Amino acid sequence: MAVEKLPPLQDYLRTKKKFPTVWCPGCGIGIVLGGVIRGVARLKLNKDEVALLSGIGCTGRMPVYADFNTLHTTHGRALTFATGLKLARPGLKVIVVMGDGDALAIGGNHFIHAARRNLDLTAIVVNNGIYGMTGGQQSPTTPLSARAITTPYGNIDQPFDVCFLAKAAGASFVARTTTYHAGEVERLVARAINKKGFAVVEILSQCPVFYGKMNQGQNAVEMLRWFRDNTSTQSVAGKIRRGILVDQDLPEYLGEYQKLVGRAQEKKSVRKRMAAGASK
Amino acid sequence: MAVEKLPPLQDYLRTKKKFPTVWCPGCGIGIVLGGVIRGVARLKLNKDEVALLSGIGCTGRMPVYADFNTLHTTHGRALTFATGLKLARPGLKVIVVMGDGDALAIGGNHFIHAARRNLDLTAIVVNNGIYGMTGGQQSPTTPLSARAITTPYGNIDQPFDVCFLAKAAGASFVARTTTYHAGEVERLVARAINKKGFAVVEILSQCPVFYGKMNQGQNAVEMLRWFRDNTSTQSVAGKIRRGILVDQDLPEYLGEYQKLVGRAQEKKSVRKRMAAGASK
Amino acid sequence: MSYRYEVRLAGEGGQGVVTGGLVLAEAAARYEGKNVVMTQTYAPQQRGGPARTEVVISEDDIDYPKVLEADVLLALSQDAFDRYYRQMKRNGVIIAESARVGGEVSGHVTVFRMPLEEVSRQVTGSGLSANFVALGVISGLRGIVSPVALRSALRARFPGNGREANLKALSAGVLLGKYMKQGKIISPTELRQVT
Amino acid sequence: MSYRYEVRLAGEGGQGVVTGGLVLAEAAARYEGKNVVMTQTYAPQQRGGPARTEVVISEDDIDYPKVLEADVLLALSQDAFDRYYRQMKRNGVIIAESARVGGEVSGHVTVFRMPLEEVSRQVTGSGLSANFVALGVISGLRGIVSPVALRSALRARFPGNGREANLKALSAGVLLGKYMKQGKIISPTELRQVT
Amino acid sequence: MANRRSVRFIQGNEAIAEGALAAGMGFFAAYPITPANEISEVLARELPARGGIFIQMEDEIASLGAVLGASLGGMKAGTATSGPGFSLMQEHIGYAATAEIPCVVVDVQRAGPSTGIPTHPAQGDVMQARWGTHGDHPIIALSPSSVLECYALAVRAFNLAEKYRTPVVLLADEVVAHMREKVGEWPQLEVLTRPAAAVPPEWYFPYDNDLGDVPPLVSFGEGYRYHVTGLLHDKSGFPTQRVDEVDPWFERLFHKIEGNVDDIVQVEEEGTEDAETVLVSYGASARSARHAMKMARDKGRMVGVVRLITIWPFPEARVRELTRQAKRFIVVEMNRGQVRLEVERVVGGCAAVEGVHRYDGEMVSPLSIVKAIEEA
Amino acid sequence: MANRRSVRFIQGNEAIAEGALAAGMGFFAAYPITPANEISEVLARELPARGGIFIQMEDEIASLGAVLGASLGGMKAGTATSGPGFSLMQEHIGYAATAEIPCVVVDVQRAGPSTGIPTHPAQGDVMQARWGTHGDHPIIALSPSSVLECYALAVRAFNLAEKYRTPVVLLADEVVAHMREKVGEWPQLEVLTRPAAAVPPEWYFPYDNDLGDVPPLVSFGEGYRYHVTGLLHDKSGFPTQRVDEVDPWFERLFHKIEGNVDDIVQVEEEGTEDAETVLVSYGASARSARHAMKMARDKGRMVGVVRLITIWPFPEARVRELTRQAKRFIVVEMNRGQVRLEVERVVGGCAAVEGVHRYDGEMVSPLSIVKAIEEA
Amino acid sequence: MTWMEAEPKEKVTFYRQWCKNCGICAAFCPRAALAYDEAGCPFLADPAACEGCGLCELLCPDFAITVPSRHEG
Amino acid sequence: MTWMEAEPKEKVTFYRQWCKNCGICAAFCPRAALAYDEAGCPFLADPAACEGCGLCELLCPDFAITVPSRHEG
Ligand SMILES: Cc1ncc(C[n+]2csc(CCOP(=O)(O)OP(=O)(O)O)c2C)c(N)n1
Ligand SMILES: Cc1ncc(C[n+]2csc(CCOP(=O)(O)OP(=O)(O)O)c2C)c(N)n1
Ligand code: SF4
Ligand code: SF4
Ligand code: SF4
Ligand code: SF4
Ligand code: SF4
Ligand code: SF4
Ligand SMILES: [Mg+2]
Ligand SMILES: [Mg+2]
Repeated sequence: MAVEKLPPLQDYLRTKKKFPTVWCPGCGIGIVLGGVIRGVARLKLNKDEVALLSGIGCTGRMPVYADFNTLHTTHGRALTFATGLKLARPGLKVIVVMGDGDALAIGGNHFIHAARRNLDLTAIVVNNGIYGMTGGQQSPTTPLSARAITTPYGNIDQPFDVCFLAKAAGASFVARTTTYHAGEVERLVARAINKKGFAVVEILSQCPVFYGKMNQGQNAVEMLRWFRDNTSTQSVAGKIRRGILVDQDLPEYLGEYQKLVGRAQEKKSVRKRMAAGASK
Repeated sequence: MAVEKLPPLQDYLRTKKKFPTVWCPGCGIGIVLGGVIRGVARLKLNKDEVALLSGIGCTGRMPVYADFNTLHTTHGRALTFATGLKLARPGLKVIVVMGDGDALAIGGNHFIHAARRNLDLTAIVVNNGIYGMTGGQQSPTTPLSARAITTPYGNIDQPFDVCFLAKAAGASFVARTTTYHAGEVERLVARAINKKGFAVVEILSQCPVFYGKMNQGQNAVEMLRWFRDNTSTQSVAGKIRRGILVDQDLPEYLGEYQKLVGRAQEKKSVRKRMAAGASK
Repeated sequence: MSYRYEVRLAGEGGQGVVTGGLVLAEAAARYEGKNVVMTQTYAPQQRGGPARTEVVISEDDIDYPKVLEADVLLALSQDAFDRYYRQMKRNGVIIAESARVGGEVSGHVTVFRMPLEEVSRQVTGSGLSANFVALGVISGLRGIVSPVALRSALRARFPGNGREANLKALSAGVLLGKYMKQGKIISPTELRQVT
Repeated sequence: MSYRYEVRLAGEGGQGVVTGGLVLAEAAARYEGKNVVMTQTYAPQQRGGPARTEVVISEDDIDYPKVLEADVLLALSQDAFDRYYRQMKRNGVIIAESARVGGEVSGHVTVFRMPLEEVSRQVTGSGLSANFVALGVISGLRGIVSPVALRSALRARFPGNGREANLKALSAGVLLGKYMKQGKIISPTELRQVT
Repeated sequence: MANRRSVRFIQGNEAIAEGALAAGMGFFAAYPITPANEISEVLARELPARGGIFIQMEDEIASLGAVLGASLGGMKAGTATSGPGFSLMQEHIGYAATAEIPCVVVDVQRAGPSTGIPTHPAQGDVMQARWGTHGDHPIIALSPSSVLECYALAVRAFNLAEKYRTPVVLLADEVVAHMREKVGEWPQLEVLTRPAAAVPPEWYFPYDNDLGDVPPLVSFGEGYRYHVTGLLHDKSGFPTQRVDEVDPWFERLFHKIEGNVDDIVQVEEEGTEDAETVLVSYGASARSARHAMKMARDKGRMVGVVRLITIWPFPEARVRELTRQAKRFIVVEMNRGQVRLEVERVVGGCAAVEGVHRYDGEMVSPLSIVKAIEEA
Repeated sequence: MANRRSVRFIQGNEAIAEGALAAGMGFFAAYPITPANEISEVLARELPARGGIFIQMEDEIASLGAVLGASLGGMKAGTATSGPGFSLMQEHIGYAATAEIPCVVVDVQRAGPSTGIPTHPAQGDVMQARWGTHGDHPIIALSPSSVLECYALAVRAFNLAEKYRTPVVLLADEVVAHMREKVGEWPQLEVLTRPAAAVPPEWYFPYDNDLGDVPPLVSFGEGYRYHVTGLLHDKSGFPTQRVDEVDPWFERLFHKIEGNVDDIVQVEEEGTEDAETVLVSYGASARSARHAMKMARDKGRMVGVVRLITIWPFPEARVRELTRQAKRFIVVEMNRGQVRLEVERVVGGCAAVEGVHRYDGEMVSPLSIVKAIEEA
Repeated sequence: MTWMEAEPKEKVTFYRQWCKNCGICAAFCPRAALAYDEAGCPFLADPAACEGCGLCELLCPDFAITVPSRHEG
Repeated sequence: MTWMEAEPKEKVTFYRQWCKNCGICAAFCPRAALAYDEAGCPFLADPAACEGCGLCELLCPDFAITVPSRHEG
């Protein structure tokens, strides 16, 4: 890739108000925020035409820092707000950032339905395998036998494969990367924003303070190394696949809705014409 | 298959109280009820060790008629009650019947999480592609461009593939059949009950009164013919696959929980012994 | 307060008590300028459970929208009859489908047991228009709403199929009602002639 | 009502004000048989936001569990100092980390600005035990809780690593507090000797 | 003939849908439930034909979520449900109140508790409309009594929602929703629209507490780029825990409703001028009450009716005023005594407070009210 | 030394968890939320070690659903949450009340509305605990004021849930939940267990209205094979719309709570014997009130405190009784006046009712109460 | 006559009270052995043709048909 | 000094106020060009080694590092 110059990042941040961030030292969410902002910058989008939504969680605190139209919704429901917003304002690029618990525990239903409906939204799942905000409970992506505050004897719940689930639910675009691959984050987010239809980017991220500490006491650097060494853009046994996993062209909801409006209005005018004819 | 004799069906029905059923003439739900009961009968289960749960909907009315431990829960949440019941009473065979809206619209999250958790439950989705109970609105399985009360211009939402979704979410056993294939219903339900782990049987069913009427005015017989002619146990282009689609051995939740209890108790006794040692 | 006319149509799902009520109510409201309130009670059953429609007609404002004591009860099922035959005005009239309703009522209520479905079958070839036969009877017998208004309302409700059959059933009912008003008892053969 | 001793420990997440409060409270509760209530206030920040712990100690029942007017304020950050320096009892004492807290206070409150982290670093090699240095100072200076009780409580809280360092920091603090009580001002070099 | 053609005989639910359209609602998201379905049925047909958005969501939580998103996007937005769905919407109702996002929630009340009797009426959600979500928050709730009023209050609900940047609950009941009455051309009603911001983006604060009761809400995407959250927030919308920022916000939040009760509260009275006994009622039950009043007056009893059109904020002042003259209040409602609690509180011992309550899925009969009146 | 070892310095949340264990809770399902998390933390560790079940569910709706399933399976079962989750649980609370399934819901109240300030205290869910779900239903709610009482009321909550086959809400607040106090060995408290059916399956009716207030609940799987639903039901549990079946059920449902207020309602009083001013309070705020009372008494004011241990059903009789002697009631609570509404209603003009309220995430200070007392 | 006691010796028995006249049974009988009476209820019009396959029982949504040979006792 | 104005002519610029000393930047610099000062903040210890790859900027969770050559203006 040719090195392309990006606008200065501070243009996209609410630098005067809300920094430094609330996140713990070494937390991956800040890297994701950087990636999202670079993705937007790379596309040269006007800040006014971008909306950044989130649910509740450490990840949910992201919108505060970004100088877009920002909406911090309720836990798990960001995609429902996004659906209404996008339908009401088709011109907005609507990006939704969610934690793994937010997107897949309490918000799992909205996630699969948004994928099914295939409205043109960009969903970013910051998957740190844990509930950061509430202090380190298991999430639906916590690996088997990992420790969390609520799995002191090791986790026995099978984790979701977020990307496979998104695919099965009908998403148009599904990709995975990690915070170590920050450049990929930027590129995939840009691709996802440009994709017409529901696009999911899962980003494996580090929560050194809870997940790392409770699991072999890993710090941020060690966790990033793990991402580096245990993922691959190829299908390699024992490694987690990164990259674009689904990219298909399916009827996008807004487009379909526009057609439906056309049908409805035609029907109505036919009805009117018939009524007019009848009253002659 | 050798023809095996079943006990008289009335043994399993609350014949004295609640018949005839509330369902419309020709509705497929009664066929499914028959299949479920024959499945149980085929396994010679004691009625006391069977619990039949449902959510809300026409399908949700099924438990009233069956002489088991029966529980008509809230809309979409039957699997959550089932989870508690099964964990509290591992000896019960817990069967959960749900409509397509019940299981996959409002209940979609519980559905994927139950699959992920892989607790030993039998989930039966009566998929008639419509909300029967509330008068014919679209459901998450209504086919594209089909009519429903809330899709007067044709449905534009992609439908879920229930079985694929169940698979992606982690179910141990996934099968599909139709009300026309009533014998299959019986056999698949029996297989699902016997499967250790979360087992899903999707049964395509007819709602002649709403779905049929609004879509080419099909009656029950025509809809059953459609099931006969448009499904196959083989992968055939243009036909819906029937039969067992997933049958895999994954760690079952109750078994894993028992092991966890073992670990916890061991840890506790170690802690006690250490404490005892320390106080010497 | 001017007179408050209360009609209750009761039967089972599929017998058309709601459509019947609707036509009666629209006739009074749209074609005779009366105040009308119509309510209906649903059963959990999708089809075949008890169904009930109530129509209150008055020149004045209508407050309470339900029937207190019916002037007319149409009972298309035994269950409907048993439930409601007591809640009648003095000199109220019960019209019951003779093929389905039995039992005796004493007191100040007149009960007409009539083969409404049979009449419908005879005039239209199907029993499905029994509800409109009954509406006709009510109109002919009690004159709450004129046959003309009923016909207009029916036409407006059924732009396409069903219109002619239902109109026939309605007319048959009107005639029947008028006969009955004159105290005549109608034999099946007469019935055939009437219609 | 017997005397109600109110201590407020304030700083930022990660500075150990909660652990400090816990050891102080447990020392009083478990090792000196006092009534103690401890509360803490959380910030939204996962780490690094304002953190506050309040410990109320009394021989009597404690009703209101929070500090009304502190006898002692430990301020480990400027923000903590600015927020709370007004809410002090007459003759209250503020112990402030001199590396982080500036500003003047007039009135009946004594402010000790002390290099708690520096002391911690000197005795333990790391600044992380500044909270226990402060506890020691509080004990030495005001005698609310005895050093013995503090030590026992600290031992109970830290079965494994960290115990020794924290104990050292505590002792250093106690000594410091006693000196200060005698009105001595301690120079950096003296500090080093003390510890 | 033209007149006859414009006369229709329609259900309350249809009137609500038409009222919402007349109010300029451009977005409706809902999840099916008896007895609210006809609202969706009409809107699924009519909204697309007008270029508006109808969407059936995966559940009630999602429905209200989508409504709030659309409202922030600048559309007037609403949803409709019944008890079980209303329970599920509670979290988002609190969010709407906190983030001050206009929206209308129609709750067609059915017999409860729980699944209850889905096809039978009740007025059991009155207190829930006030208190269903966690934490203190203001709310507006209106209750229609006729088909015409279903239309008019739907319009009013949207007007109040926009005017006060607040969720408004249209508390209908199964009787009114399914009842058919004759309606002619709809009356021409005033329709309020969201005011534009008077200031450029740099000066705009979505929660400015110094700008009067209701700072204007600018839609997302119009160049103002602010933040919205359900956390307690400062005037910019950013989270805060500072008491000096939270307190003024709370004060304005409640004041915008409580300080405008004269604008928001509506009651209708009949016979209260000289009434010794005042029947307090609303929705379908008010029809029973009025019927009973007429019967009782025929018998020479001095009875009046106060019909609450606005239920929340409670028409406290007017009820209190009536205690000067009335000796008895009888609250008539299809529940076990919910508004009655408010009447008891407000009357404060100055008059007897009784109730005629029914909550088994049937309407209160005028006869039982007359009986209560006569029992004194 | 042995004594010292048995003395612990623990949080209210930990005490709640230990109380639940002592009460015999075998099943706990929850979804994480601040400030209730420590309850799960303790139970995730302790329940498996005792062979019980701890499960983290996908959300709060699922948590209470699982609790109800487990309860029908014969286990004492509970969950814990805070405002946002409590809002989501409302549908299932109504289901539990209707199907009469024992369960305990701990709501550790935090500053609202909406997401509010998650780490700060409030008592803003008091009315929600009573009215949060749709339709009329009875409920029990208890409010602890100390760490010891967290334990004791957790035990009592399970006892009442089982005894009355009802959901019980343990309404804690962030102060009490996170506050640490010294506790010794826990007191030995009576633990009630579910009575067995006295009759064979053929004679068993899970909702028998003629068997006294509370027909016994037999667990699923014990050979009784009955039906449970959230629809209104007959004595067998089958759905019904018949008024003659629904009415007796409603009567029993409410009577089992209202007819047993003597057993259910608990208040604690101090200084009320001679009080002219009575402070009414509960939970953490009651500590402020008691502190203020002592201060005011020191100044010679005749002040007493009624602390509501049971909030719902409201201790109506006792408050009314106190109006004989007290001239003023001051309700002290961390909300905008919720219990105060009840006090106003019950006092009915017989005394002045005022309030000291705070709802910005901070406790009510004793000083502001003293000020209110002195302002008279 | 209670359920399932009807016509015990027939190849196929019908419980008319529960039949809703949906038309399924006869439509799918592989031997065309069933027909409907005036009331819309099925009867075994051609007993000889019936092979006792049980499909009519399985497909009846209303438990109104039993093929006794397929059941115990 | 406001954000991003710091040391404009350097290959890599640091905004110390936002740095949380997490240790990521130096750990992953491919040329080992970074080191930490006493306070735990990074500095360009070996300016010659730095190839301006921008990884440190991308990986810093706290926007405390900028590699100016990668940005416009
Ligand atoms: C309805 C509701 N339930 C629970 C919570 C508490 N809560 C806040 S964030 C969170 C989960 C955070 O985990 P995740 O979504 O993975 O985000 P992270 O903090 O890890 O970025 C929970 C359970 C809430 N705010 N609302
Ligand atoms: C919380 C809640 N929302 C909505 C409803 C209304 N409702 C009852 S059944 C149903 C859907 C029925 O469709 P499905 O699950 O497909 O079952 P079917 O009737 O088709 O068998 C709905 C929306 C409800 N009872 N509760
Ligand atoms: S708790 Fe974990 S996820 Fe949350 S900010 Fe800290 S490191 Fe990041
Ligand atoms: S409405 Fe449809 S699904 Fe429901 S009973 Fe009738 S046919 Fe069956
Ligand atoms: S058993 Fe088979 S062959 Fe005989 S009638 Fe039934 S379907 Fe026909
Ligand atoms: S299938 Fe059953 S219900 Fe249908 S016609 Fe045949 S016997 Fe009757
Ligand atoms: S730009 Fe690259 S080489 Fe230079 S310091 Fe940063 S990571 Fe190292
Ligand atoms: S990565 Fe950023 S926050 Fe971490 S040490 Fe380097 S500059 Fe500081
Ligand atoms: Mg997470
Ligand atoms: Mg369905």
